[in-house]
Amino acid sequence: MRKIKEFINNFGLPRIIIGLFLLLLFVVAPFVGVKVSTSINDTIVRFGMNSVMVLAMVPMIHSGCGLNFGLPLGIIAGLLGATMSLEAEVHGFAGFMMAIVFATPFALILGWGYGRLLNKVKGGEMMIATYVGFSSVAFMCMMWLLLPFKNPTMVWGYSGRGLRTTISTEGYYLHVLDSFLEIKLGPIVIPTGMLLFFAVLAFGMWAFLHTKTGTAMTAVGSNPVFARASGINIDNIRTLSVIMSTWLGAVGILVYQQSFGFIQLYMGPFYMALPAVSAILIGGASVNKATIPNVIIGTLLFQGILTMTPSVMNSAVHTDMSEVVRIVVSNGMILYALTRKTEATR
Amino acid sequence: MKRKCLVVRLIAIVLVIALAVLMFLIGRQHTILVDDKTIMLADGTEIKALSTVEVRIDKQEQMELAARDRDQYVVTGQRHTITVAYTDSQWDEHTFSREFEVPIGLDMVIISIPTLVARQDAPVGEWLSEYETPKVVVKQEEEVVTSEDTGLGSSF
Amino acid sequence: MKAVRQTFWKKIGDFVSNNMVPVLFVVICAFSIPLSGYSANYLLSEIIVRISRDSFLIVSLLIPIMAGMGLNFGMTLGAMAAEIGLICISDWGIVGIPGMVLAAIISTPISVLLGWWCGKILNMAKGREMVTSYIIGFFMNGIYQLVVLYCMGAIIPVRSAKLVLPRGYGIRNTVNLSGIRKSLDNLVSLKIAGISIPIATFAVIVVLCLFVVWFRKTKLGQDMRAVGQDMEVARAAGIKVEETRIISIIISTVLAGYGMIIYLQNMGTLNTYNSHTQVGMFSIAALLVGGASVAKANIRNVFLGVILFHLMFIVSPMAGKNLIGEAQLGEYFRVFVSYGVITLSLVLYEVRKKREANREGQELAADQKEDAR
Amino acid sequence: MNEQQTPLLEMRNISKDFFGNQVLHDISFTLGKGEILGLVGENGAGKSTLMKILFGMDEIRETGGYGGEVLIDGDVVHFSSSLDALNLGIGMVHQEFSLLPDFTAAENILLNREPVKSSFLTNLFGDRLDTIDRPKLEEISEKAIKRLGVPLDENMLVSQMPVGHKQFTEIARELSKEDSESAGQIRLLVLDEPTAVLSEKEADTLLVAMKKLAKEGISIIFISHRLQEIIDVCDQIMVMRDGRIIKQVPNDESVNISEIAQWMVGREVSIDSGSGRTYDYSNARISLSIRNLWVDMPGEIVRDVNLDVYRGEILGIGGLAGQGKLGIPNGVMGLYNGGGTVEFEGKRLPLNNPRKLLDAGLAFVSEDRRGVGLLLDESLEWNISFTAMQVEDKYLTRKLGFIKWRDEGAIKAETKKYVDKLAIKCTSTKQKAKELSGGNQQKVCLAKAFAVAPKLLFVAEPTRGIDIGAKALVLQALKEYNQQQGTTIVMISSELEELRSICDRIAIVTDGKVHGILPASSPRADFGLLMVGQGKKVANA
Repeated sequence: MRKIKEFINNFGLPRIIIGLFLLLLFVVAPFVGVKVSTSINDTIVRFGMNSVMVLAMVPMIHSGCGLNFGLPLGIIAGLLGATMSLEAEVHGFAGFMMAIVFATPFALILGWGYGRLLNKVKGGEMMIATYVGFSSVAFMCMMWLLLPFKNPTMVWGYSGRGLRTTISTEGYYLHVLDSFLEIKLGPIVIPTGMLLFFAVLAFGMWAFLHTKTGTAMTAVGSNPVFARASGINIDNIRTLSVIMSTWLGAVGILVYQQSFGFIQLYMGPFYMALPAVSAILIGGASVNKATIPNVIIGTLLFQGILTMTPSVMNSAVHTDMSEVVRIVVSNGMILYALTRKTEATR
Repeated sequence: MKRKCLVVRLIAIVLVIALAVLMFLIGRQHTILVDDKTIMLADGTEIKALSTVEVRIDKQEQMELAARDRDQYVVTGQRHTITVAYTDSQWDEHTFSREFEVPIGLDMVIISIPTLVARQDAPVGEWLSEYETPKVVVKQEEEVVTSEDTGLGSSF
Repeated sequence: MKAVRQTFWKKIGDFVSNNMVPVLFVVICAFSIPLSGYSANYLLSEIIVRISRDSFLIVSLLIPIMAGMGLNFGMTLGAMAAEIGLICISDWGIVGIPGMVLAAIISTPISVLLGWWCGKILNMAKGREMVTSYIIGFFMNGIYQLVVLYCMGAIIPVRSAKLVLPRGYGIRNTVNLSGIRKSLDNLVSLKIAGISIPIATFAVIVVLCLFVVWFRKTKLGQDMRAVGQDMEVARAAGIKVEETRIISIIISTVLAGYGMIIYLQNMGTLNTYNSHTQVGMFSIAALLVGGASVAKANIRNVFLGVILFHLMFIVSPMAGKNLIGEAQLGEYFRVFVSYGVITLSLVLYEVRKKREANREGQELAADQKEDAR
Repeated sequence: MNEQQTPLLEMRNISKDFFGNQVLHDISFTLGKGEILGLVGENGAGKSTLMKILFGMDEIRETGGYGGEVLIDGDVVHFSSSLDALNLGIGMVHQEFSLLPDFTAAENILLNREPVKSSFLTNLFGDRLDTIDRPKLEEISEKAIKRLGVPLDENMLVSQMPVGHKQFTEIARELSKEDSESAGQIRLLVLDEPTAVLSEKEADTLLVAMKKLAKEGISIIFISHRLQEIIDVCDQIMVMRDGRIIKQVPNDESVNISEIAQWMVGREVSIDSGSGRTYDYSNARISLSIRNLWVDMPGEIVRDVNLDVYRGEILGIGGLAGQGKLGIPNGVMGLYNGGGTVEFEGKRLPLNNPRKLLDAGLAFVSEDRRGVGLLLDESLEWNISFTAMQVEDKYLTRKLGFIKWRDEGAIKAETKKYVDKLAIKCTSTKQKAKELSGGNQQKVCLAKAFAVAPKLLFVAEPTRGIDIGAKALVLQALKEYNQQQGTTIVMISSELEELRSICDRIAIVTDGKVHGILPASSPRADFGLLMVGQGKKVANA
């Protein structure tokens, strides 16, 4: 009995509820006529699409900057890379790599500035990160109108200037990762390339955390005063973590686009941070601790719920309550993390 | 002290509820249809429509109804006055007013002017009755937009 | 003479750095008003409308700031309560002032309950109240949707076909509030030089402001100010810190609800699923534009904020159009500025807090220098 | 002062232990009406525990109550909370200010006891919607200030006050309590080091105010380390040490400062001071030289420290709490903001940059184990290896030629070594630091410092909060480390005996400055004098 209690305490009640809920959905699914194979397939694809953005949470959590509500900034770097790659008319896998190459300098510069800002506001990072994200999205809205892009697939047809709100990646790098080494198991299609890509990045992150600098980053997040007393330049480590988060955010959105098929500009990136934040929290991370397994489990659970609820609910009660479930689950999880006593000491 | 506090609070709650009820009554909007049609009463008597009649509720605009006409007033509150001016078969002009209360809970009532004219002193129930709108089934799906709005283009 | 001039410039410098946000806005407005080409008369009447529409909502933010809980992003909770009240009166067909009063009465217990819950949660997240209240707003939006989109018409009876979605349950995207539209604004209204002034609405706002001023002088107000400055000292003096903080959030939520009713009676339509999400952001931005900070705000900030923020909001699309032929640009610009202002204020607040903390060290260093001489 | 039949306060045979640790032994004394009792003693002598008993603090009851009796006006009293003490007219002014910066003096004096008038909403929403009666508020606080007889403007904001006025506000608050319904006439005031933060002039004003209050019949217990003040103002002097009353004498001409200081620190008891250490200062070379150091550390302000440390010695830094001894290592190592010059082995080192100091071969074991010393949520391996890894690139292997990869094997081996050497009790080297006991955590901190193999090691309060067995082990480890590695050690401790048992020289810090340095073998009384700011002797051996 005590063991159960301990387990619940360690794992967190909300996580268990969410896990059981997902399990229930999978059990109920066949009875209400939902094809489980399609659901699993969808879950895997959505996992691949979102996992890199969830991974982007890890460095900042490790360095004690809290949850990266400013993910839209990274996404903007990614969008700049994507549009520039399209403008350069590079197609296929090369186009995708080109987008990453173009996005990288923006991610580095924006991340550096963002990191410097967060160093000035230690203790109030999360609120400011949220609004840095929002204002940068709004600022880029103006830029999308003004930047001199010429590629007719991207530019509004009637006025000849300003980018469209959604741009198709078809003919450029649509599914370049998804279809790489694609495996078909009956009804299930596994986007091997995309999963591999995530695996490479996740391995990179794991490896980084095992280096000297990575160790320092974890220590900064665990106890900044200790790290400072051990001669670590906290500000530099934090800035580095923010740059890493921003770059991963940029790559994350590119992975998302190649699978989703569209580049969403303007207000598109606005609320992208919240799902990623709640996914890693569902996976068992806290405001200052996160691991790669947290990323994988969290993304699977969260995306699983997102794919399963609409289909099961629709078939079972003929109502699509998935939106409500999404909002309550994701924000409830964030609230839970923010109000945990042990985590509030930082 | 404690007790006084409790009493005051109870009174306050009662007052607020009373205010709510009052607001419910005086703020209730009703549609009153005024109808000038030949009507068959339950007891079998037939009351003929008036060829022309002038009606007015409260201080709203006067309306002239010909036989088989029907028109509507939108009023607020329960208690109203109806003023009817008609010409009888002797070509004499008559004007009379009646105060009445719309029964609580009804959205739309219909007043049969001929009945009212014929039986000016009859209880309200004889010439005023509930009117139910015929249900027109028009299925037209509406997309619900629940996305968290970003404040773009709002007219705040 | 030179010294006098120097102190004069220093004073100006201090003023600007202490009031960075309002000064910035004055500059933006000064540039874009002529660009927009609007007449003074038009701008004046628009501003009056907006003061009457928004001030009540913004004033509701003052009390949590007083209690040291920062900007109450959870004010959307009150807005949701008000919307539920308004849906009810629209369904029952209660119109005019009685309708507004009834909606307010219905919203009150809901607001109190939500505010209490919100305050409880914020007490569990001391030190990061703002981001928590911000997420609470989102979370509650989900519950609100559950109630309004799935329960209303199904579990909670709604009679009016005009409100319910064709599928038989759930409220439509927009609710027409024609019954109470401008009923307070037009109750007593005055027309001066073609500009109509909603006297009754202003009267309500003045009463609220007087209430806030009076409230500061009550025991509860004094306790809130104490808790806002130092929770531990207040606790040591025997003040119930947690209770006081919860009450401040409850009051804010209830007032936000009333503010929302006034706001919507002016607008005339309710965007069932969007109205509340907007008001939080706009109210907070306006208050900050008025020169308030996370820790300090007063009634003057409210009115200055409404005027400056909305001037910018009104003129920027037109200014954008006239400047580069793109009205859309101006619209994005004003969104950018709203978010930018909040960001800037939050950053300034944190930086100042840090600077305060370092002041003691600077004083010590100064002592040393003097000793060395 | 004047003869009283029944004394206002009498304490009879008070004793108190915290879980077997006896902190008060058989304390008995009386205090008459209008008398000022000066209470003197080192930190940990039991003064504050005694005051807590007198004030009926929850802490005392929660730890098993106390033995003996407290009598007020000759009647035995049992306080079930500090409110009871308040009702009997006992007020206490704590060392730390408990004031709100944006409130006026009057608002602070009557915090949560504001006079109110009921308003139109009172009955509806309860008492808290009473309005505050400002004129009355000012009147009451003015009255309290007048009684104190100090120039304090009741409408001044606390944030704009000089520190002395803040202290007056605190005292006025206690005095004003008799005007509210809940408290009785104030009769006994306990002032815990009220002058510690005051300038001389402010302190004088306060002493005058105290005398004035005493004349009005209020008894005062005055705790201070400034012995001159005690002599100036008190009727009786009581000296405590190790939970006992060492001396209780009426304050007359015969008492002088050095006598009191001697009572405070006690007579020569043990001879193990210096414990056979022979450091030859004739050929000693300066290792670390500190000049004009100031440090901004909350509660431990360092104003102007000049200090030389010789290579290979163990230097002790002692002094009373809050005088600045802890600020020195924290400032030198860059943990708190500071200024001045620090030279190590002839090279000048920058301040506020821990890395540069670590690189130069300095290390620091912080007094704040949980806050600074440990990564509570990480394993022992991490805690012990981290600093060495970051500063000296230890426990790393190279991957691909340029990636510095953590060498888990080396880390584990090193951790194991220290676990054995220092006898750290743990389930495994992977155990989290927060799960260890205080003594073992301290050993981990030492191991962390040893792992970087420093040339000079600062150790602050290494034995604070750990049991006796662990204490001896820790001190032994330090001594051995010094002997075997030749590492210079600077140890900061509030326990003089501890310093005397392992150090070569001991520097005493008072009021943010090094007041004097003596060989560890000097008599205790000499240190006692230095601690209370008397006697000045700088011995560089």
